Amino acid sequence: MDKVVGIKEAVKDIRDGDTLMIGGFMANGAPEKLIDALIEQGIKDITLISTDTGLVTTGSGKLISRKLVKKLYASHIGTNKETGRQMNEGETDVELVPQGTLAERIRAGGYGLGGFLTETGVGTLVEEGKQKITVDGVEYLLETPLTADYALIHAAKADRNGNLVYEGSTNNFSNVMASAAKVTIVEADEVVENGEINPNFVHTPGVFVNRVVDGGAVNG
Amino acid sequence: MDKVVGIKEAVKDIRDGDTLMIGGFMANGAPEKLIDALIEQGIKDITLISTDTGLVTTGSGKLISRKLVKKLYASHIGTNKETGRQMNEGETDVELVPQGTLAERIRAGGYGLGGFLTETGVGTLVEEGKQKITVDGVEYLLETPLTADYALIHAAKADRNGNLVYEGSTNNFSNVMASAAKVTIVEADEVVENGEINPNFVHTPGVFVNRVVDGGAVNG
Amino acid sequence: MDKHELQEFIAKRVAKELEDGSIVNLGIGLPTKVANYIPDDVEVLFQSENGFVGLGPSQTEETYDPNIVNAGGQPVTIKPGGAFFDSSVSFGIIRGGHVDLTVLGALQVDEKGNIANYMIPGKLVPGMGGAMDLLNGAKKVIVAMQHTAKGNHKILKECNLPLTAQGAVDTIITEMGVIKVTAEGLLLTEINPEFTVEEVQEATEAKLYVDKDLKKMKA
Amino acid sequence: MDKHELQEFIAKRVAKELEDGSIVNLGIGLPTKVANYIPDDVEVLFQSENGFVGLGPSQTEETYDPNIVNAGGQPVTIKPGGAFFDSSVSFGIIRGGHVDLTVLGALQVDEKGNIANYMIPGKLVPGMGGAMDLLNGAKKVIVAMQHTAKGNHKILKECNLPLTAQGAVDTIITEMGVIKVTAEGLLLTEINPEFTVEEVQEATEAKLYVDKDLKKMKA
Repeated sequence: MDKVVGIKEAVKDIRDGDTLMIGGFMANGAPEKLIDALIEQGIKDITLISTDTGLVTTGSGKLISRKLVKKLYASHIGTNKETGRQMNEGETDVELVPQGTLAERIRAGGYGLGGFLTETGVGTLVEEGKQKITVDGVEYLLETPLTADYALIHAAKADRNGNLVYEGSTNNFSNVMASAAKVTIVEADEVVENGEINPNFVHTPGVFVNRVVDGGAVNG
Repeated sequence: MDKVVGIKEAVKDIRDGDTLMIGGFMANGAPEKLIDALIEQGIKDITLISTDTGLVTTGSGKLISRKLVKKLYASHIGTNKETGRQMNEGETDVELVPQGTLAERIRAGGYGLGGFLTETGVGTLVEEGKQKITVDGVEYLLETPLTADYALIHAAKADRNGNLVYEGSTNNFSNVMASAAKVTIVEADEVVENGEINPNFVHTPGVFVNRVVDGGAVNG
Repeated sequence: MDKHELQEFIAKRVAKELEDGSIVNLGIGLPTKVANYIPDDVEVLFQSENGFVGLGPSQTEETYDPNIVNAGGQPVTIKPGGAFFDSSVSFGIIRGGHVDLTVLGALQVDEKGNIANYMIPGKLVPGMGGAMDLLNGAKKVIVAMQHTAKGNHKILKECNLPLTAQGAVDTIITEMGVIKVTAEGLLLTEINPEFTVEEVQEATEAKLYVDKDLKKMKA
Repeated sequence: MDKHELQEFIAKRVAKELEDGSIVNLGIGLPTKVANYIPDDVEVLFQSENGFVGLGPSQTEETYDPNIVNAGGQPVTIKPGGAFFDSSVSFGIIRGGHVDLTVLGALQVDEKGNIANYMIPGKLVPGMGGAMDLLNGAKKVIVAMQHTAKGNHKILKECNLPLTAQGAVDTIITEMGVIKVTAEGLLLTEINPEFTVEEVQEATEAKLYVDKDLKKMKA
């Protein structure tokens, strides 16, 4: 199962209006080349799920700056002023989700759970429209799963089966996002043969990955 | 923070009636030396959480064979005939939990969630006594967290901070159990200095671990 | 056919259901034998619910490793390109629909696709292990089993043992034939030429509909 | 004291709250400075919510690594004995009560321990990031901030900005003093000798109870 494809091929079936998850924390670990390829291809009215919107010129923020996002789920948008402007002027519909809840909602989507109970957000605006459930006298919010048409993530290394290894803090949301999309596309700094990654130290198993782009040798 | 202690010291405060999580899948990855130390110390009326009960003479099965378990949560008991006998004759209270639900309930306990929704078990005996919640027309069971006084697990390697590395399929329930106990005790085949485990390849962060026993040099 | 031949025959037929590039979980017992009959032109990745993908053959003296067992606790190997993970990830893969096919045995199956395979109250209570999650999570469920048990029906109008899952079974493969679970009921799509349709029906409590395009079952 | 000195003074006082062997998460801004003042005999592990434990000092030319940033996106290092993980694990650590102490800034805090620090509707909406999870999950919450904002009260009877969490704050540390949130209300336990109790009360909208054992605040 060789999942390695060219970068144009990797993103070519992404359509206007699709829901995308994009990895990276303030663009640390963001799939910059995949995002560029997507912008080059031309796409709009995206629903974006990304913990922050990077900076104006990095990470998923590049899609915001180009006004390609219709609806955004994020935990923090303070580092990209354009996101705040679009939100306040009603151009983009922004749902702020606590960071831990966001990670868990994505995991629930990928892991086949119907939702989970958390105390995070009780007594705040995050409650709005959500079911409250009391267990053993404690009140929780029922948070529901998030899924996407595509996940775009970055890894330090991938093998042909799509097993991934991350470096440092670049993993962040990538691992959970990989599980929660119909099609997960990885930009890997290095692509190696099956067997070259120690199976004990795979961060994201290839079962969650559909396409791998060799970011070190991007050619389209 | 040096968490390395002798094996007798590691288990000495475990008391009759405590709730224990014990790792291992059919004893693969079970903390055999910690279990032996516990038996030697003398303890009874345990509530045991363990995916199976090993074999009669291995893993958590050793506690069953000695009739030290009052209540058991497990997904599979077929490989230890004594467990089935105790269950059928009413000697031990056994709650059968689907394996994926068991892993997730333990993770929920360790990760501070109030519960989660799963379709697993709908329309079966597993439903009994559980709240059913419908989200978007799909009926789910609300499964609640499991926690323990102590988790006893095995790792291939540990550093002094308690960061753990597993080999092969021995991880199974150990990683989630580590997060869900008040005190997590690890039997490691090898203990190394902080810095000797690559921080990119830690399977269980030391924040979840309280005590480490050097299984390669057990001395009490 | 003796019991052994029978099981091999069923396993061979099940193996034809494996699609290239798919992720497959095989239950303990008969289903495990399916791995021996994968067609040469088909590449599948086997998932082992105790925590890895890329399950390989049993261990030999050269590949001895006490740290790797399958979901039956037997020493096995991992293939290049495989990956180990913990139980919560393993069942995330299963529950989340990332397993394309699971093959399991059963005590009983019924015409609604209900299945019972984890306990006989008061007698045998092995527990459900990962079966409930697999039945709910896998995209396709095949029950591979002998058609009857000591002359007793196993394919019923309605299961009377505690269910492992509701409406989860897609296909039943036995030594007598291949049966699909449909909204209308059980549809016999292939028949072992050693048996007549009447014989298969007699060995089945539930009513069998016969596919107008009924084929010969080949192992 | 100018703003810089003020912040260092507060950070120094907060640092005394760090217990040996504890896991600590420091928010962005003023709280980050606390790391510079850890007493020599205290060993703490810092958690960075973007995915690691064992946060070390900023990078130098020798330790340059573009793959490691802190929760503020700044290049940092990891100490020996640290560990990286994904966001779901990171917030499992936080939500599950495995962080002993978190230090955060605030726009407003009130006498019930409510805190608002993530948005000013229609104006500034940075978002809550990990703050809601930290406030709910950490065993102890310290708010470290300047006592007032441009002369306006920040310690109120009741927050009027959207809350980040209900009843989550344990202690408030400002340049004027140390205030504990108790069931009876806000208790001033330490005071900066540069101020009188009356001055502190005047700078605080909520009623302050004064500890009968009121101590001098030392940085």
